Parts: sequence; structure tokens; C-alpha cells
Amino acid sequence: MANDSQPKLSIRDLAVEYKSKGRQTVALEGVRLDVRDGEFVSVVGPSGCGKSTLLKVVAGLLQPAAGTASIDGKPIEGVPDQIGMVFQNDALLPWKTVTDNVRLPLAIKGLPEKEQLRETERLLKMVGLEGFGSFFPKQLSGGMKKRVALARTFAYDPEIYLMDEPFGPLDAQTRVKIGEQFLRMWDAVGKSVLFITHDIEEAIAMSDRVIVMSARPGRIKAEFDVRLARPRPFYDIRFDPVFKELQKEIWAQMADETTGGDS
Amino acid sequence: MANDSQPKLSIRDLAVEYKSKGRQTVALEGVRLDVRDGEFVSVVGPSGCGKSTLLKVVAGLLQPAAGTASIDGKPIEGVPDQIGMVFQNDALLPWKTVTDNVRLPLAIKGLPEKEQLRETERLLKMVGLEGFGSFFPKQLSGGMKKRVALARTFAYDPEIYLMDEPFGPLDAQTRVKIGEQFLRMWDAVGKSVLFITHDIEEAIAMSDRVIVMSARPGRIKAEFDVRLARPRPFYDIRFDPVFKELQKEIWAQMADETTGGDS
Amino acid sequence: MAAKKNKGAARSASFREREYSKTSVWLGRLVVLALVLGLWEVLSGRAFNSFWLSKPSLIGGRIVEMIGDGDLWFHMSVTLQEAIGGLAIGMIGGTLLGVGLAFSGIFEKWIYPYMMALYSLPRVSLAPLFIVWFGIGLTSKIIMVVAMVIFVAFYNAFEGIRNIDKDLMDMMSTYKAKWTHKLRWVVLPSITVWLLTSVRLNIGMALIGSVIAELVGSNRGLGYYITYSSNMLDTTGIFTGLVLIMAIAVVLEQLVLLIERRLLRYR
Amino acid sequence: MAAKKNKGAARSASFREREYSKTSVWLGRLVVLALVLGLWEVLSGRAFNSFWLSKPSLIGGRIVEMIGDGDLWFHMSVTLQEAIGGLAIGMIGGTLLGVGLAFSGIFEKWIYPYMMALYSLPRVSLAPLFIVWFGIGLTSKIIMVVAMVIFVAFYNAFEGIRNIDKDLMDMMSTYKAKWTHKLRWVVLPSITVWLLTSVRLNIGMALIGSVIAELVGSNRGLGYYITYSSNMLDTTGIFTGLVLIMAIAVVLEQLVLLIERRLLRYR
Amino acid sequence: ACGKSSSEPPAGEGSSAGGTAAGTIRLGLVGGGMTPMVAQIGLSDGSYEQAGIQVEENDFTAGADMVQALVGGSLDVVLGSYEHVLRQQQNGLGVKAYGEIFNGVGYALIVKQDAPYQSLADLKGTTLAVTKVGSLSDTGLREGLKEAGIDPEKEVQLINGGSGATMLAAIESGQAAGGMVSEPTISQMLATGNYRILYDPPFDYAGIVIMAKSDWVAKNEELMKLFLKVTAEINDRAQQDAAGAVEAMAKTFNQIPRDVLESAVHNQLVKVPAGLEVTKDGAAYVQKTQLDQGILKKEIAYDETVDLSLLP
Ligand SMILES: Nc1ncnc2c1ncn2[C@@H]1O[C@H](COP(=O)(O)OP(=O)(O)OP(=O)(O)O)[C@@H](O)[C@H]1O
Ligand SMILES: Nc1ncnc2c1ncn2[C@@H]1O[C@H](COP(=O)(O)OP(=O)(O)OP(=O)(O)O)[C@@H](O)[C@H]1O
Ligand SMILES: [Mg+2]
Ligand SMILES: [Mg+2]
Repeated sequence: MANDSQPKLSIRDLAVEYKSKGRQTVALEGVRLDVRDGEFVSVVGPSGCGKSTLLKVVAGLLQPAAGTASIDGKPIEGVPDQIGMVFQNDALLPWKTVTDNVRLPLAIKGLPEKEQLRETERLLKMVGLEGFGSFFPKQLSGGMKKRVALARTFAYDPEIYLMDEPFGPLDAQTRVKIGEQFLRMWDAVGKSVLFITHDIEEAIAMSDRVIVMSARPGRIKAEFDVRLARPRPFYDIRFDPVFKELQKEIWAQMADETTGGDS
Repeated sequence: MANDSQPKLSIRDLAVEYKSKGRQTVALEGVRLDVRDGEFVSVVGPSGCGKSTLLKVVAGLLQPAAGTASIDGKPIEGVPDQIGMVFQNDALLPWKTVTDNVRLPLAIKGLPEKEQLRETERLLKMVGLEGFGSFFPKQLSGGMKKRVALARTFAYDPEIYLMDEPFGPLDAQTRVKIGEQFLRMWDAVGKSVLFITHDIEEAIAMSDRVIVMSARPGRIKAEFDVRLARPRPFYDIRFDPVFKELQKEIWAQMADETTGGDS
Repeated sequence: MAAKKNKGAARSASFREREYSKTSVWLGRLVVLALVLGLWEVLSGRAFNSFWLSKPSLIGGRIVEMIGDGDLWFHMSVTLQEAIGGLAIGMIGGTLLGVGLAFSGIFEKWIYPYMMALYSLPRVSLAPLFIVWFGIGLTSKIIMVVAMVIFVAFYNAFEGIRNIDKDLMDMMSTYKAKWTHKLRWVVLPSITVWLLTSVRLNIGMALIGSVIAELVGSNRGLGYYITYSSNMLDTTGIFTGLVLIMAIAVVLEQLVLLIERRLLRYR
Repeated sequence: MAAKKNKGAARSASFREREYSKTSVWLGRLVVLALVLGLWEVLSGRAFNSFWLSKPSLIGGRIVEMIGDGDLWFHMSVTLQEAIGGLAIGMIGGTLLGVGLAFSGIFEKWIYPYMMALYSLPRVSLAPLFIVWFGIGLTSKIIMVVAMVIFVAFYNAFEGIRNIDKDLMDMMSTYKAKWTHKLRWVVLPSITVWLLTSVRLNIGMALIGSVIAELVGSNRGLGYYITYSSNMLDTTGIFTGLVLIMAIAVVLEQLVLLIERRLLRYR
Repeated sequence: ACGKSSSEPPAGEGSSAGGTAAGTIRLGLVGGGMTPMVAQIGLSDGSYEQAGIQVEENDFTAGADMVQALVGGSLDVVLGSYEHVLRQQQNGLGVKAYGEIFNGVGYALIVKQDAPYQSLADLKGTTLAVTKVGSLSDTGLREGLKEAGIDPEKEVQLINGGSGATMLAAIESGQAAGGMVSEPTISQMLATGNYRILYDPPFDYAGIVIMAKSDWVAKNEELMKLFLKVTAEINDRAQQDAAGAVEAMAKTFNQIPRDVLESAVHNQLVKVPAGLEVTKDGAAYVQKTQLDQGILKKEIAYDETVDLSLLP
């Protein structure tokens, strides 16, 4: 989609420090990143490099130590209106059923109850969980919980999706299925996405651009434009030579990182 | 390693039902599975098919509705001595530092404190977390938590490893690194392993046998012997033709499953 | 499937998950009750002086007598009014105060220590002052109960909020939830466990509060009856009053349990 | 890095995470205190009859006087002994009872309702029995405090255990942890929040308990002093006693806070 | 049975009856004891009601609490000890005694039958229980001890013993060598044969008086007059017909055996002063004890604390 307009999300010289009970951890340093309107950007990087931290800053949940993050040119103060986040842990409400968890953003928006339920139904089907509406999170498997969290964010339908390993605990097939659906949805409406994953193939298959981060303190190490035509066949694209080339390059960048940096 | 003796772990006609507040969910049905002493068995299957449930039965944490699971021919009653489990959620103690979390099994065994600390140090290094000993779990990223949980199970060093997506939230490189180390350790001492993963390549690269489960209620759908020489190069093995063939077959089995079964 | 059929559903073999049949629970309770009462009855007058501990049979007789001449309801109704009225007001007030203070920023830090100081005031000593301030009627007695109840309610609500999962609040924020939504979807459910604790602790507190209130300036109520009996050296009367208060407590507790079972279904 | 430098470390912009400087917290507290005392002083004798609420200045004068003639320590030491002794015994006993009962299987279901019934017994009314059984010395007063304290301790320990994360207990089981280990690594840390709650609630309870105990069979202690003053219609005396009790509560509370800060570092 | 005997007036403003005779009086008394017996008889046999006075009875466990309620405006008339009138006057709160319904301390020192003590002088070094330190029973005992040459501050320990069962517990368990007890507990204890009276304060002492705030009386003079008149009549009747008095009291004290009650009522009746008058001597004695204990700072004139003009 649109590769033309001013950046939707713009991060400049961002640094984040955690300071808790006297200990100080620099999680991010000098991060500079733009996401254009309707662009799909993936972030990969070694465990603990600050990817989740980055998302939290964009979501307005953390205050940076230095630098700025702005959406549509406006610096982020508090939680911006435009973002929707899938947390690395699922952040489901344990006391609400699956249905209630998914309809939460709709209820906040004040949709009529009937519509909430219809939409919820649709989304649960999309993530392969119809029939589980009345279950409590405790009664779900790890992957099912994640899918509920996904459905919830889809229900919110924000301008910018912030997704922290959304497909982490899913098996390869479910992953493909939901990834495909998400991509189709994205193709249709063209939201901006900041997507964190550990799966390089997934990153390439979905994104317009892949960002590689270095080990802690996280910096941006490399960027790769993914010049593959859309709409892409989510699974079969993997056999494209361009894809393979990219995969190798990113892998090399990261391998370099892990042996060198991560302590 | 040993493919000869009587099964270390033997599961016969296992069925598990969750019955909570009136609702009844059949999670497993008619599962039959043997793990020989020193064998490395991986389980893959769609999200929510009952993989975690299977592990919990073997760990003695759940009572089956029908069928038996036995270790060394003895039916499992309560938690068996021989098993060590990596939970799908990390099950770290939030009030203990990383070091304390890792040395927990050693403390239970009654090792002298000095030795505990030395061993802990070694294991933290192995999972790439030296220097984080005094952190509390809350201060770690998702992948780091998982690595602490891994280190803890390594510290326990059981006869049977039960591992529920142990490398889930790890980036590809860390995954390879830790996987390699674990495989090396396993090669040296030859423990039995029941390994749940969503990564088919990982499953093949590590195991002697890969089990594919069907969607809920989980049954065993197919088994694949992995006839690749050991020790295997954990990453480069992926380019072996036998590997590729297996990968395709398992993928086909699973794809069949997801489109067909998972609701 | 020729294998042996186990007891049915998958049950955690481990920690605090077993469920017991209703009959065995209630039977056990009855047995305990019968045992205590039996021992009391038999030992009273034998192992120890029956004057100071009375006897279950005497107490039972007295209760029947009181039902007969209407005294039971006469006294019990007032105490119930005071206790339940005060409990309701105190719980609501205390909880609101706790929630409010927990979200009041630095203000919390200023006020909190004084709340705990007030909590430690012996209400018994305040009873006469309460009469001066609030008169002698039902109001002043209800206020006494409120004074007993409000702090535990406050404290538990406050502590409950301190223990809310921050991630869930963050999640709500990302959906631009207004505070009414946060309250309904996260805060209230999160502190439910704490509120239930505080209700249960406060049932006892409220009853004690009404008894204390009735020490001063009353002419009916179970507390009055107990004091009166004490003055008459009528130990059976004292114990009858105490038994009735315990009975109220048990009934109220069971009510709360019913509510709890509904509210905590998700666990 | 030319960008604007923010206030330093990454801070949650959201829920209950802000930290305040020590000075602004303590300053605020002093201001609140000064305000309350000031209003009291000014209004007493103007807006209402000063006889009923005394005056801070009078109370202060009385405290100085009591320090001078040694009365302060004379009364306070006894009350402190009773309260702290009873608090310690009651907390330990109640917690053990709570933990024990929570792990006792069906036994718990049988006993639990009776515990709550006992809790609702007004201790004031039990005074005669306490005297007959335990005399009027320090022992009987400490036991009275224990009777006040033990139930909250019991209840919180019990509730804390009900709220332990089952997964953690399962995890311990897979490491073949004996119950001593489970206790030390999981149970105690899990219920720490609950225990701290119960200590804090019980500070007030213990002080109230000693005052109640001193109603009968005593000739020293702050409770005695209050009762005596009350009989003398000496409101300044009553308030002096109350203020001293509050002071003890505040000091004990701050001690608990110190401990809490250590124990809950991980949050 | 207990307590229920009091009439249940509508929740009206008791003090608003103004000049008319009939009206409501919110009355405070120490329940469980018999010192206010005259009023208790009237409450139980309906004398006040017949005279058109609605009496709203409130029971207290301690006189001091009751007096606080009086001054605070929650009560109109209180049957309490004269000491409190003095203390209130000293505090500048206009409370006066308008009659007396019991002369004497109202408490006797009870010891176990087999106790070695024969007189107050033997009690040196013991622990003695009074209902509440600073109360009437305390004053009475202190006076007795002083006369017997014992310093109540140093040579004995005076403790709070409460009343009723609490006091009995203190004596029976041996925690206190003796305790100050009032009727009907005295008669009950004596009836068991296990106790005896060691000392019954004999002096003329302004005990339980009918007190009220003078400004309330100013507004409700007729009502007060009527109340006093009815009370005096009850006393006259009871003095002549003790059995009738016992009958009336039995309604309130229904858990007490008849013979015990008879003895208790008899003991009380002799202490009710004729014409309900507060004697100057009795009042002066009380004043002296209060001055001695340092509770009263300066003497207060008899006229400021006693007003007998409304008595019939
Ligand atoms: N609340 C916290 N307090 C202190 N340090 C923290 C906190 N959260 C994260 N950190 C530290 O910040 C660094 C980055 O954490 P972050 O969660 O952003 O990593 P990540 O890239 O998301 O890793 P993963 O892929 O494993 O999820 C880590 O080194 C971690 O120790
Ligand atoms: N505590 C529970 N109560 C009720 N049902 C449960 C409970 N735990 C799991 N289930 C159900 O059992 C089925 C299997 O769950 P399980 O966790 O074993 O799946 P899984 O194969 O591990 O899935 P995943 O790959 O997503 O972790 C699911 O359908 C789930 O709904
Ligand atoms: Mg992360
Ligand atoms: Mg699972």
C-alpha cells in the first residue's frame, strides 16, 4: 500500500532505561524508525533486546529517557487513540469469558450489545475458536489464549497495530491460517503495522520492511525492504528466490548479533 | 542412543476430560505412546489439541479419565521422581531472583549452597543470561524468562524431560544456540525427552521420533522415525534431503489436520 | 478401550483442587457440632463448674422460651438492623474511600497513615462520645457499627487495588478505556477477592459493633440482653445471646459464600 | 542525541507507578496534621463545646504532664506489653492455624464455618469467662488480645493460600519438593501480601484488645487510663489516652511498612 | 422479660412537651442493678404511663456514660450518682439533682464465706474490685478503707471489676479478695451461702439522685414536677406494700428466684429516703470525698447542685 505520505509513526533517537529499586538497565538506545501510513514493518532481534520495550513506548505505556516518538507528527503523550496492541503475554481478563474478552473494545466504544456479539462471533470464527465463547481463559490452551487476544485487537481495529509475537504459541498451520487472514484484512483496509516476531520467514512473508535489532541495549542494526508483490500467497511465497535471498541476509545479520552481542 | 530396552514411558488408551463447573471438555482420547529409555520424542499438533494436557498427565499433575500412563512399568501415581518439566507458561517464582529460581531444584535436593551457586552460574551462562542473576522475573523479557525456566529444569537434571514449547518465545538464533547445547547435553547423558514444539524443523532436527496429534479431542495421528545420524549439526541438518522429505510429510499431515479438524 | 475406567473427569492430583460431595461436607459439620455440644453438655457440671459455661440443653431451652414469648425476635431484630445497616453503609463507604484514595496520587500518601491511626481507636471508649455526638437512637448505634466496619473495608479495597495486575490496566489503556470501564472490567473484578474477604471479616465486626453499641444507652438488642444477663448472673442468658449472635454470623457468612461462588466462578 | 532529555528513567506513564519524593510526602503529612490540629484547636470552644472534644493544646499539656510524673510510661508500657505480646502470639497462632486448615482437606470444610462463628463473638462479653479461666493478670490480658487478633490472622492466611497460583505449586511438585520447601519457596512468599495485611489490620485490633482487656481487672494501662478519665468526666484524659494509642499504632505501622518494603521488593 | 417492660413511645421529641404536664421523658438509668428501684417499679407497673408520662428507658452499664448522654442532650432525666452532679457543675454544665431515690453507696463489699478477713483492716495488701475506678462503688470503698486506717492508694490494689458476672468471676476465681457489689447481685451471692458481706458503707451519703439539666427543667417544669410526684407516690406505695413491689420487680428481673428478689427489694426499700429529699449531710459527705480525692477542685454550694423545690 501507500509508500508515499509523511510517516504515520516516527521515532527519533529513542532511548529507554528501566530504573527499578536502584538498578538501571538501558533497554534501547538511539533508535530511529519511521512507519509510513499503511506500511507493514516487522522487527526481529535477539531475545531481550528491547522489542517489547519499543512497542510499549509507542503505545504510550513507557516514557522514554531521551528522544521522541510521534504519531502523525504529534509526540506521544499518554496512550494515543490510534494504536491497538497485542501484548506478549496475552493480558486476558481472567474473570471474563472468551466472548467478553473479545467484545471488550467494542463495549468501550459503546456499540450496541447485539452488534458486539455478532462481531465477536465473526472474529472468534476467524481465529478458529467458535464454540469457545463461554470458556474462561483458564480453560484454554496457550495458543488459544493468544488467539483470543488477537481477536480482541482485531475487534478494536486501530489505525496502527502493535503486535508483540502475536503468533508465538501457535502451531505452524494455525499460524499460516491466521496470518493469511490478517494479511487479507490488512490488504483490504491498509493499516500501519509494527510487528514483532521471532520467525524470519513470517517477517518477510508479511512485511514491507524488516528491521533487525542488535542485542541489548537495542539499536537498529539493519533494515531490509521486502520487494515482493502484494497480495502475497502467505505460505507459497517462501519458495520465491527473492524471499530466499532476503531470508539468508537477515539470518546472517542476526547470527552475527547473537554470537557477538547478547550476553 | 538406546533404542533397545523396554519403554521408559508407556501410555495406553489414555483419555482425559476436563470437567469444570458443569462443562466437560474431552482433551485426549485413546492416546497410545511409548518413549524408550534415552529416546527423544517430539510432539506437534494444532493449537488446543491436548499436548500440554498429555505432558501434565505424565507429570502426574492430572488424573486421566481412562487408560494408564506408566514409567518403567509402574503406573504414575502423583508426581513421579524421574520427570522434570518445562511449563508452557514459565512458572517462575516472581519473588525470587533469577539465581534463586534456577537453584531451586538444587536447594530441594539439598546441595551445599556454594555448589548450588556454581552450578547456577554455569547454567545461566549456558542459556545466555550471565549477569542477570540478581534480576527479578518481572524485569526480564519474555524470552529471558523462558530461558530461566529452561536453566531451572537443566539444574534438576531429571531422567525424563517433559518440555512444553521450551523455545517458544526465543528468536531463531538463541533457539539454535540453546537447542544445540541441550542436544549436546542429551547426547552425553542420554535422557528420555518428550518435547512439544510448533516448529516442525526443530522437531525433526532434535528428535528420534516425531508424533503428530490430531485436533481436539487429541489423538495420535501419525508417527515419523527420524533416521538421521547423531550427533547432528543442529542447524545445518536442515539442508539434508532426508530432513526435507520428512519436513514435507509432517507438514502435509498437519495441514490436513488444521483444515479438517480444528474448530 | 479396555483400560480401567478412573473416577471420571480429569482432576488435578495436586494442590487444593479436590472437591468433596455435599453430603460428606455437611455430615462432617453436623458431626463436629454434635461433638462439641455433646462434650459441653456432658462435661458441664462434671469436669467443670456448670455455672460459668452453662449447658447446651439450658441454652436450647432458653431459646425456645424466648421464641415463645417473642423476646427472641424483639432483641434479634434490633441487633440485625444495626449490624446489617452498619455493614452495608460501612462496606460501601469504606470501599469507595479505599478505591478513591488508591487513585488519588500523592494525596494517598498524606492521608493513609492517619487512616490506620484512626482504625486503632478503641471504639468501646468512643461509645459514650458517640452518644453525645449522634444521640442515643438507632443512628448512633449504626454509626458505631460503621466505625467498626469501615476500616477493614477501606483497607482491603486499598490493598486490592495495589495488587491489581498492571498489565491488565495497561491493556485497558491501550483500548482508550475510560475510568468507568476500567472500574467495571478490571478494578472491581480484581478486588472482588479482597472485597469478599472484607465482607466476611466485617460480618463479625458488625455484630461485635452492635453489641458494643448496645452496652451504652439501649433497652433492647442481643448485646443488651447479654449485658443484662451478665448483671443478673444469668450465664445461660449470656450464652444464649452469644449463641444467637454466632447463628446470625453463620447465616450471613453462608449468604456471602453463595455470592462468592457466583462471583469467583472463573477460578 | 539532540532530542529533548526527559525526566530520566523509563517510567510507566500509567497506573499507580509514580513515585513521590520523600520530602513532598512527609511535608504533606505534616500539613494535614497541622491542619487537623489547628482546626480542632480553633473550633473547640467556638463551634462546639470544648468540653466534649477537648483541645489539642490541653492534650499536649496533659502528655507533657504525664511524661513529667512518669505516668505516661507507667500506663503505656503495660499496654504495649499486652498489645505486642498478644499480637505476636495471635499472628503466629492464627497464621499457622490458617495454613494448617487450608491444607487439611475435607477437615477444612468441617471446621471453617465454626471459626467464622467464633470470630463474631463479642470479646467484651466474654470478659467473665476470661477472668475465671485466666485470672486478671497480664496473661489473661494477652489472651484477650490474642482472641482479637487470631481470627484476622487466620482468615488472611487461609485466604492467601486459596489464592496461591496453582501452577507454581505444580511446578514445585514436579521437582519433588517436600512440604517444607513448598512452604518456604511458594506458600510463605505467596501469602506475604496477605500476612502483611493481617499484621496491619491487627495492630489496631491488638490495641483495641488491650483496651478492652483493661476494662476489667486492671489498675494501669492506657485503657485503664481512658476508662478512669471517662468516669471522672475528664475528656482531656480520654483524648490523651486515645492520642497515645494512635501514636503507638502509627509507629508500629511504620515498622511494618519498613518490613513490607523489604519483603515486596520484587514487585 | 427484661427490658421489654419499658413502654415504647413513638419517636417524638421528648423535651418538646413544653408546659403541659403530660409528655415524654428520655430516662437514663444503670440497668441490671436495683438502685433505681423506685423508677423500675413505676416502669414495670405502668404508674408513669397512667399519669400521662411516656418514659423512654435507656440502660447503661456505667453512670458516667449516662451523664455524658444527659449533657449531650440525648437524655432528659438521669438516675445516677450525686458525684456526677458535682463534677458536671465543676465543668460548667448546669446539671442539678431534683430528688434522691437511694441514699447510701448502694454497694457492699462481698468476700468469700471462708475468707480470713473479718474487717476492713484485715484487707491490707489485698486486691479489691470496684465496678469502675472513680465510680460510686470506688468512692464508697475508699471512704471505708480510710476509716479503717488503710491508704487506698498504697496499701491495697483497687481494680476495675465490672458488675454482675464479671465481678462474680473476679471474686470467685480469687483474683480479687473482695468486690463491691450491688443488689440484686448481693442477695443472689448471699443466697448461695458461699459469700458474706464484709462491709456495707453505713454513712449518710447522697447516692442515686434524679438529675437533669437545669435549662431542660426550666422548660419542662410541670413535666418534671409530675415525674417527681409519681415517683414519690410509687415509693410510698412500695414502702407499705413490699409484696407489690416485689411483684413489679419480678417482671423485670425474671431470672432471679423469688426469695432472693424479696430480700433484695427489702434491702433497697429501706434506703429510699422519705419524700425523696437529698439531705444536706449526705450531699456534704459526697462533696468531701470528691475534694479529698482531688476530683473536685473547689467547693460547690449546696444550692447550686440541689433543687428540691419541685418535689411534692
Ligand atoms: N520492568 C522491567 N524492569 C527492568 N528491566 C526490564 C523491565 N522490562 C524489561 N526489562 C529489561 O529490558 C530489556 C529489554 O526487554 P524487552 O522485554 O523489551 O525485550 P524483548 O526484545 O521484547 O525480548 P523478548 O524477545 O525476549 O520478548 C531486557 O534486558 C530486560 O531485562
Ligand atoms: N483447566 C482446563 N479446564 C478446562 N479445559 C481445559 C483446561 N485446560 C485445557 N483445557 C482444554 O483442553 C484442550 C487441550 O488443551 P491443551 O492446553 O492441552 O492444548 P495444547 O495442545 O497444549 O495447545 P497449545 O499448543 O495451544 O498450547 C483445549 O481445548 C482446552 O480448551
Ligand atoms: Mg518481548
Ligand atoms: Mg500447550
